[in-house]
Amino acid sequence: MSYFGDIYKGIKTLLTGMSVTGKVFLNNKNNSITQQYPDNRETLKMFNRFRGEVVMPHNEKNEHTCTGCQKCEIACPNGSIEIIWDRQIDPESGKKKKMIDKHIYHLGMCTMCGLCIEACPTDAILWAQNYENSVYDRTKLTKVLNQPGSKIMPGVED
Amino acid sequence: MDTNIANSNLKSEDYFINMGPQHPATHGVLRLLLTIDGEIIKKVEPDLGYIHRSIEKMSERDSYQQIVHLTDRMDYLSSHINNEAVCLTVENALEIEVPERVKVIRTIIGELTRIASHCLWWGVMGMDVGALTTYFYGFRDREMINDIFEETCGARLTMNYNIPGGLMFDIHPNFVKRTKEFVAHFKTKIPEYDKLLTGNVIFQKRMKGVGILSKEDAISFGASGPVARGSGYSCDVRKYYPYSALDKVTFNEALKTDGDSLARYEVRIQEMWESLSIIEQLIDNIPEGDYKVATKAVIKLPKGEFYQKVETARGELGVFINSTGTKNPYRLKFRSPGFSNLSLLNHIAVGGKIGDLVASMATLDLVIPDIDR
Amino acid sequence: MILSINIVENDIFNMLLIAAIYLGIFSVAGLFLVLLERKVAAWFQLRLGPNRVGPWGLLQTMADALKLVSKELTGTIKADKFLYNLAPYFVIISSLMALAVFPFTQEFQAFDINIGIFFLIAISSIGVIGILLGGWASNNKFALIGAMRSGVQTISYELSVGLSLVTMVLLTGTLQLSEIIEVQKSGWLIVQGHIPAIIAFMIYMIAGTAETNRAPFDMVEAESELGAGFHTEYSGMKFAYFFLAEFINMFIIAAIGTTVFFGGWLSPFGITESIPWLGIFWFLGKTFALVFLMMWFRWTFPRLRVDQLLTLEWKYLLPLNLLNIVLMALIVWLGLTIQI
Amino acid sequence: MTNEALQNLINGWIPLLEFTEEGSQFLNISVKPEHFHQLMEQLKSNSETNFDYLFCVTGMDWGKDLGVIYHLESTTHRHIIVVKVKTEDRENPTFDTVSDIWKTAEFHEREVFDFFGIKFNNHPNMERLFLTDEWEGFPLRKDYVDEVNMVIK
Repeated sequence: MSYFGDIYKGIKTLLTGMSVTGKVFLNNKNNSITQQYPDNRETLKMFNRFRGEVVMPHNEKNEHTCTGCQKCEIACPNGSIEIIWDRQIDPESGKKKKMIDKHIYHLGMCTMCGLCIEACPTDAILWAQNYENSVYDRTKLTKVLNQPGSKIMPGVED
Repeated sequence: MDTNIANSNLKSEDYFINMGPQHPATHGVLRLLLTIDGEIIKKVEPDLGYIHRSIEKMSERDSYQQIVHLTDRMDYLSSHINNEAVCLTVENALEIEVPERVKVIRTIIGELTRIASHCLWWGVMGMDVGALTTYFYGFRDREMINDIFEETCGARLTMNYNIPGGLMFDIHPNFVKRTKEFVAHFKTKIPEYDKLLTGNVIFQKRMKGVGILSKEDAISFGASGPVARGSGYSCDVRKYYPYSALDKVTFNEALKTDGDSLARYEVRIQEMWESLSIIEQLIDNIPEGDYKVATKAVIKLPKGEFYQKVETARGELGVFINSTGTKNPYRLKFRSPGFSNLSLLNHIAVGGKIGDLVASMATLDLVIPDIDR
Repeated sequence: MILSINIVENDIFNMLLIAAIYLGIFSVAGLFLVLLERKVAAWFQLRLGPNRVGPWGLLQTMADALKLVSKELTGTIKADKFLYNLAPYFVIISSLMALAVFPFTQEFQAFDINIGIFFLIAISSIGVIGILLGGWASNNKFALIGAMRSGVQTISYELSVGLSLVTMVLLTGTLQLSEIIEVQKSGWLIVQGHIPAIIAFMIYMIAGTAETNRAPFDMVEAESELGAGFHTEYSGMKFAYFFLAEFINMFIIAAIGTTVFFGGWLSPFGITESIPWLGIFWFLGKTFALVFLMMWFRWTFPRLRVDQLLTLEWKYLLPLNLLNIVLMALIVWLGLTIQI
Repeated sequence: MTNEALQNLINGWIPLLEFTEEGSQFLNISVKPEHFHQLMEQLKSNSETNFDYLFCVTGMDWGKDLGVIYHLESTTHRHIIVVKVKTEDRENPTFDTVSDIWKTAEFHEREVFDFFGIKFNNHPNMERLFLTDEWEGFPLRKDYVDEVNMVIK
């Protein structure tokens, strides 16, 4: 008799499983979990802390807060950041001061660990919430973060 | 009938099959050299190294802050717990006491990571035995956790939220609310998992009595995590060597004694419930305070050897650091759970069918970068 | 063999014309079934399914077909070329042949033979030879295992398909499909035969799903075990034939089920009896309901293991089927059928 | 069992054992390669120690010496011990295998062989595990050089 009992129980479990998928099927309009990328580019907002790429914010006078201390370069585990700097005369104080020439960021090598941003004493670099980083040419992934002609914001010291 | 063939003069040859490194059931780049006789497995020989990045060697040149982000890439499904392991080792070596807030947050995120990992495992488990829909249901729930992570840590998978001495930044204001939402949501979903897959007669037949691992063998093979607990070997690091805030919570260690694939499966389902209960105990009681203690910019560990065990979603992860007092470890070894668990695959798969191999491999829950490191 | 074509007169040109129409309709139907499967799967799986090509993604499978046609045909060097190329045609032709005998409406039936059911059972088991050939000839170990599993599976489940249909033939007393439908004017067979008919229908659906090598009986392909099974080494149009054949076979199994159990083109309670051409909608509607049931199976259940597959057939389905025939014979003999 | 008790117990078994707890949270035992297998067998079989769980096998290159560190735990007594074995022979370092005592050692010893070139006697399958068979050198040794792929900071 357990033979027929097994068949009955077996069919019952199968129907239970079908009821689960069946419910999802009937509600398919409401509970689709996929995103319609790239159609939803306008509405797709990343969270504020999302690590897209490292950027250096500039103010309207084309000034940044990077002092060229190279702490981010040292903190980076895989050499994604290179800073080219030299000592120039600071127009305000008239003293020689370390200034960045180029803050080079290799997005292609970056693992988005966030150690550089943790290490930065002046908050000169930040995360951008940009998620479309694919390019056709690898060299485009090497970026210079400071804008041409930019200089350090007055009063920022490390 | 077998004996007849063996005694006759018929010549038979072993049939070799290369399963992987590109195979749907090996979840990555694991290569298995199978010796089969018809459908029956005679020998399984894993061939590793397709994704070996030599994290141990890289760690010897990195600073202790930098090592943490490498561990994200080992067992990427429990990246937070891996981070935590390294941070705990460094903190213990430096004798830093992290704030209570850090401990609680680490534990909550660690348990969320465990649930996320088990969700993915459950989906893939179903897919390996042929029920493709489970994959999406598992991902639906995992996605909620990933959103919580993304909001707080900034990344969904390789979070790198821990630093030696605490956390990189404080939790997001929405963290508690979202986590509670998830817990409420997920409590209705685990019964659905059971209805869809666990109770299913085909699934039961596929798993019961398949890939049997005795308790003695589990210990001898160095199994840990749900694999060992499915064989009745009580080995939860969270119970025996509690770390972070795990000594403040009460939970049961999921334990089954059958040692077959179904037991390992049920242990993981049970673990999801236990993780939910741990989160519920902690989420309302996150103490106020700092989210990190100040450490020196260049961390130098004292001379000596340091070992730290943690329980990842796959089992016992060990971090062994041999320091000579410099800013880099002299030698760093990760005892990864997947590596030991893989070594018993041959033992449990021999004598079964190809389908059994796939099913028992799924219950081992292998993550290949964890094995290859 | 009696050859009767109802629609047009019997000459070579017309036969070719009918063949062309059938081929055309069913390639499109196959493509539509592929689309339906993808949509249904998506709705089961919290997704939206194809929705980019054409309105609601209707042209998606057309695009896929174009892609497959224009793809390079690859294969292994050591394959047995003749058998390797023959195999897909075997599969697709055998499944298209089966379509000829279905009565879509009272008028619309290409080929009404008096052994219709017998013909269908015979034809539907020829396809496995193509699968065996394909798996064997492509000189691939996974393909060979898949092909061997297919042989085991089809030989076993043919019995259940056949026997469950034979159970219903006890009620109808004829093998001719048009007459089977005539009989059902006094109640669909699943109502006429009540308990044994329902059991026969359940067995038929299980065995039919297995016969088409679909999940949960997709041992032949078994993605997580064998990669792609017997068609591992096929690409382009040759793969498309296998793919299309699977869907047409699914349609055939559902169509047989409709004809034998659910009254074919007959409308429920004879509500549209006065408009005969509406029969095709009833027929297709019922068929797609059964197709949907098979899809529902596929997207819910895990796969059986190869030995459990045989256990299910030989220890459960076959004995039940034989008992069921006896039961049905008793019911017919004692006149306990339900006639409306 | 406490570390002292363990030390007192084990000390009588084998000559020339060195015990230390310095710079480690566990009791460390250094053993000569010729007594190594005997010690390990006793650690597992003795009912008072019963170290049945070998959870970590670490290959080490101390600069001059090559060696292996075994972390052992007892699942019944829940105590942990560390066994170290080392040799100065860098050309052909060889120890006895413990894969006959703990099955997990089979894989872990292959890993050690792969990265440190330490061979294990009586090992059932002493081959490279991660690297290809034709790989030259042993990458985790301190004197390993690969000018192309290794970036030294």
